[in-house]
Amino acid sequence: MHPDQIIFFLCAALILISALFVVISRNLIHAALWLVAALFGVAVLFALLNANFLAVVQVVVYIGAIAILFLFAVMLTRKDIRDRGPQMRRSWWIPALLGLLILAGLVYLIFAQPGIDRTAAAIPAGVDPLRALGKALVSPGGYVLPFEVSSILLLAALVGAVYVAITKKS
Amino acid sequence: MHIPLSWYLILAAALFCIGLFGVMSRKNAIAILLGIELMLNAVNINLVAFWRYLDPTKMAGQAFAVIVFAVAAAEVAVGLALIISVYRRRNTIIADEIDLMKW
Amino acid sequence: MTNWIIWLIPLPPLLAFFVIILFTNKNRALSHGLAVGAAGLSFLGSMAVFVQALGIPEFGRQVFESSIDWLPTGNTWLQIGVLVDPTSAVTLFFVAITILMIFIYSIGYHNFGQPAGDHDVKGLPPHGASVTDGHGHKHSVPSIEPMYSRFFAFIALFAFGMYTLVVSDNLLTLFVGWEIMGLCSYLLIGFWYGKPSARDAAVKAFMTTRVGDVFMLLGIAFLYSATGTLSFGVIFQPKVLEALASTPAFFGLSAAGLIGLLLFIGTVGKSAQFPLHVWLPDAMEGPTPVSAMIHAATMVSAGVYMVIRMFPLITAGWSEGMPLNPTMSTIAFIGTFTALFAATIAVAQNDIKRVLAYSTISQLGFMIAAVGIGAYVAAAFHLVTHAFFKALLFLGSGSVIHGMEHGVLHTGEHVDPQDMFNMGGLRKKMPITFWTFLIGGFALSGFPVLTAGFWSKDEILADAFGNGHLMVFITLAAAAFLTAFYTMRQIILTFFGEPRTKAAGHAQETPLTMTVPLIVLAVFAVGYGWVGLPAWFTGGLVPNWFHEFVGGTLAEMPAVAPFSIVPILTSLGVALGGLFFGWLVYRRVESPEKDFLQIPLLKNKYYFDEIYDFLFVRPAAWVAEKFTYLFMDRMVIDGFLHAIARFALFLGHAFRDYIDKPVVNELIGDGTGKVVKGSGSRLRKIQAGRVQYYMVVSIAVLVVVALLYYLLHFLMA
Amino acid sequence: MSLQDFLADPILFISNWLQGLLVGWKLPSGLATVIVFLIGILALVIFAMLFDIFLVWVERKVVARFQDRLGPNRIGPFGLIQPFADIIKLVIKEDITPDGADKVVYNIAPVLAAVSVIILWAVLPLSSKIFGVDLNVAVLYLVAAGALGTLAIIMAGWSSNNKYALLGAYRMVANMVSYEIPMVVTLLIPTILADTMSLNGITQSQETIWYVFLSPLGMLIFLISSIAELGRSPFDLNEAESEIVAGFHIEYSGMKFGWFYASELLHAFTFGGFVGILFFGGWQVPFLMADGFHFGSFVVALPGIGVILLQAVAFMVKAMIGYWVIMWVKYSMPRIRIDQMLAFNWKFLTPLSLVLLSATAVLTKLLSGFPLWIFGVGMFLSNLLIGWITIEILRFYAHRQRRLEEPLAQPASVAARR
Repeated sequence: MHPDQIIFFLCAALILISALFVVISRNLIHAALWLVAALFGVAVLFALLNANFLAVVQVVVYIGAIAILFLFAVMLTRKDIRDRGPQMRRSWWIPALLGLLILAGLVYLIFAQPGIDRTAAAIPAGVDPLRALGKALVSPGGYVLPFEVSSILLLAALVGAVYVAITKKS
Repeated sequence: MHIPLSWYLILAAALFCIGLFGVMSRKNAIAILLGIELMLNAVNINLVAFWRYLDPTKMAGQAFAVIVFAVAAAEVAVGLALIISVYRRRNTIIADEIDLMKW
Repeated sequence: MTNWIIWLIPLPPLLAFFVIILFTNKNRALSHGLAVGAAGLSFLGSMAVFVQALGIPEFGRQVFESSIDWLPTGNTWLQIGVLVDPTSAVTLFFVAITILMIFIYSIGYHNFGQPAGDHDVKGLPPHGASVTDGHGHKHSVPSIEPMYSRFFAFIALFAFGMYTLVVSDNLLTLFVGWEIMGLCSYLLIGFWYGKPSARDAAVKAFMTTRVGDVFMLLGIAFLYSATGTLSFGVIFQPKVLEALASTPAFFGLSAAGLIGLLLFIGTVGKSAQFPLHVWLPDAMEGPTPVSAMIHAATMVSAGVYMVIRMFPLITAGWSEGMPLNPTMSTIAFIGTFTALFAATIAVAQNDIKRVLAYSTISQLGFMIAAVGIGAYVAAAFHLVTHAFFKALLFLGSGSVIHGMEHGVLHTGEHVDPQDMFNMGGLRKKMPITFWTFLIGGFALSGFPVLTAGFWSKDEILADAFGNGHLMVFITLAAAAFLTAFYTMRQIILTFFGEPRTKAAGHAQETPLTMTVPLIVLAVFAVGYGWVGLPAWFTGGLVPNWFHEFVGGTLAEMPAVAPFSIVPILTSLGVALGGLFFGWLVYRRVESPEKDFLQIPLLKNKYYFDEIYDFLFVRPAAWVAEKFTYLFMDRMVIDGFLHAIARFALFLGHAFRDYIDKPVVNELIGDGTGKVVKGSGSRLRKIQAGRVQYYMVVSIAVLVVVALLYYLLHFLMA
Repeated sequence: MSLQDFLADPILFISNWLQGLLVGWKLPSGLATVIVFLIGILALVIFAMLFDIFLVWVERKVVARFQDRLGPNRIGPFGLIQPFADIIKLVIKEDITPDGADKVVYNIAPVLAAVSVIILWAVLPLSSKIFGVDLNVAVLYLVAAGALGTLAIIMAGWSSNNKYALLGAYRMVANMVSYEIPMVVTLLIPTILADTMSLNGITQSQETIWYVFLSPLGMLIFLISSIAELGRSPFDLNEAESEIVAGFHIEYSGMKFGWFYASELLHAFTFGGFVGILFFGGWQVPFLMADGFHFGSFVVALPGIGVILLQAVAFMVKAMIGYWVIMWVKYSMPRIRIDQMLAFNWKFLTPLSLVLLSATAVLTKLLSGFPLWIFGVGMFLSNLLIGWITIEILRFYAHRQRRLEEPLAQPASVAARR
């Protein structure tokens, strides 16, 4: 049992359990906090995959921004903070069934692929993933266009969100 | 080095399905957004895992993960803004009660 | 350069017309500013051209003309252009001055600056407004014309027409201007369309002149078909004239003669000569400036101007000393007759403007007669002088009427402000008007030596005598005598004696805008005669400038009538005698009863209106009513139309009942609707409006499809 | 395995020794690595906590001096033992969990708060050899940790089920989220200059010149925004006693409150340290190379351990100075209104920092070829210029504001003052 594997299993457990609680917990605040936990686990996975940058960005963006946003939203849309009554729709079992089916199908497909059990080769010496990522994001040969487009998207979303959520005083 | 790719993929699939289940089964619109976040993260795990396992010198996986971050942030911002304004007008965020568009 | 100016002369009034009508309608000051400004521009242009013309020796040989292609007619072009030769130059001169004066005069005449009337309505003359002065006394003053701007727009358009007519170098554009003026006179006579009399007068004028115009158009058409051109320059070439004169036409007339006659009939209409004179007196219903401009100075002159223009055509194949050709004799006869005949009517009229109207007719008769006997220059000369003093007289009468209206408003007694028997003693009330009117009157009656009228009339008489047309000579002399007589009558009745009504007692001098034009015109009425002093008068020191100048127009310079003492004495005699006699008779005539000339025959203008009514109007009405309306329209045409309509109706019903209702509506229209509605009401259940519901459904479908796909996959492999 | 090695690099020596020891105990090497790491982490945390206790004493002394008091002086020399007394008090106090509080969240919050600070020490290079991990995204790591702090505070505020607490949490979050932006932007300035995000790398690249000379403006902005980030006066809206009794930790008592308190102090010190690292050359000591002092050609050789210790001391001193400045501001500034605070950030700090960042980036490219002194002078002048322009703009708006507020009676006097 290699420490990497230990860490992976811990993270996987954390992620899946938190995710489950995210979807089943009655209290939305708790759900949001569970989401934080799950995302943190994902961040650790990224670190495990030598994607330090993504790991940190995951924490910054998801926990620092999105989760906080969720908490705010939840608090803003509750007359009293606690939730009473079931949080599931009446026919919650249909989605559950569908989810299980899809999961089964995906697992089947995954194992249907050849060479799926490969393990990662070491990152070749002299390749700094961080620098490579930075160059790829801004080099014309790389992904500068999608990157800029997504930044535009962010800007638009910012403006749109402000406009939608603002209380218009006649 | 000692973790097969399939583990990541299965983890991602499971996470994805849980998120899907949440999206489809939760009443609360915010909870639906939470589910969507889970699904996006599943996708990200896949992207990064493939980047790492297939060819670490090609940054496509990470680049798209970054873009997914941006999209997720945008989606959450706008989505929550919408939810809040809906709440202001109709005083509810139960997705099923927001059905003005029905026959 | 000059040609350009000539092209531009008519434009400013046209622009003014459109601008006023379209934009500045609400703003009175701006409107009359525009109109007067436009008139001023044209005036300057005309003067420039005139002065240029003076500067050129032998101007008749080298005239200003330029032309452009206008209408393609088959393989040739119908050309339009401008032409200024001595005749049109002098015409331009007096036209410009009178038009400008009259424009200015109109400002005052329509009470600019006065308050709006209490109960004035568009289409009626202003009734006056009541104002309270500083002491709180209420009294009524003249009120401003309700359709002020419109008036200036119309007269501007009229000015355009006149200028076009004068400067045009061909019959077509001349005719265009001619008709524009016809339209304007119609509009302006009927300017106060609220008054039935004005309406009728307008229609009468329009119809009557139409008669003439139709013949004129015939003449033009004939000319065009005969020569293939309408431009004077070409027509008046000797060989063309030869050809025309030699081609025989109907009733033993040569083509030239016939054309001349037809065109002359146009003149008869326009210049109100004998058979078609009836419209002019009624035209006095219009505002006085209109009477002055249209019916004294310019439009009626246009008729004469046209005849003078056409002189070479009319006199084709005739030269000095030969017996007159049929056309000329006709013209001479009509002119002479009209001169006397109108004068006889004029002596019996009591309406100050009607007197002037008839005198205009008779004076025009003088000119026509002059043309008829070939006294080309004399006719032109009298045209010009007459334009000046007749405009002056009309404006003067307008001023008198205006003063009288003021009196009427002031005293509030209801008398006709145009009836001379309601006037009297205005000499003291309106001195400027009086003196200018006096000058005009003397000019009209040909007061010897001083006035322009004397010299022009004398020249006509001299020509008639010198060329041995005794009949014409005597008749015109008699007419001249009557002219002097009724002029004196008018002056006496209007200005001398004691005021016969309170209104006359309170008459008041008119504002500067009206008196200044009077003075200016008075100057010309006197002075213009001197440009035509016969050579013998100055002992040959000064040649007859006018004769030299205008005579140059013609191919060969017309000879000056040989000097003889008879015509001089005659004109002296008739003028002075007429004036004296008039004074003698009307010194102490106080009322119509005492006036021995109030005999019905004259008062009713020889019953011409009645005769025409009987001869033409009634039959026309009868035909219109019985034949055209009842038979043609109601029975033939309407019947046909009704038949068509019934058929169409039947067809429509058939379509509706057998195609539209069953097939289109039931089957296609409602059927489709029913199907769609039914399926919709069944299907709409699916649209729950719940996002997650949709998602569940779609995901389920996805899963099912995927399962099926892989099932098939297995079965295949 | 010799004294030389130890003297050369004690940390590496110790870790190697432990590793060997554990492997000697027949543990799999990977597990041994994990254990060694855990031990290292433990050591670091313990050191941090102890230092934190010392900070309590410092804080109390300093605030006493600012407020013209003596401060703790009874227990131990100069009251050095006082913090321990405080801790004991806190520990033995009754630990109340209010009714209706969300127990789990309520109890996790303070721990998370402390964690969010302590994990910062993982990337803190105490010296060229003493550091947890030389993370190549350390600069972002700071921000991530800050995010965790935010989370901790909102959790605390919400779970206390107390409106004051919630208000305080809201304020704190608004504060942190907004001031994160200028902070991140200014963090990028040293990144650009050093061409790396690893704090150790940044420190090393300041061997020639400290970045405070290249970007004084950036240093100021970073300092201000980190103060706001810390939620210290004048930005301590989260615990404005006069308005919302004690803010997000109103309901906390005993050691749970102690955690918040401790984490705040440690946070402050740590940020002092970051200011030192990013702009004042971290553990860099003038003329001190890896093998001793170099005064031109004259060299004073030192053993590795001496160098390391010197560097550690230098870092501590710089961090302390930074901490001192932060305290200085805290105890001499009044609290500002929330709207003022946000306006100051969004309308002033953020744009300014963005301008500064772009200017720095451009200049770095432009001047890259030139000798160092030109580079330095250029950067410095550009900073001065930007600062001057900013001040001019501010003055203009201030004048306009004053003109608007002037009564319209005496425009003449206004004109005169112009």
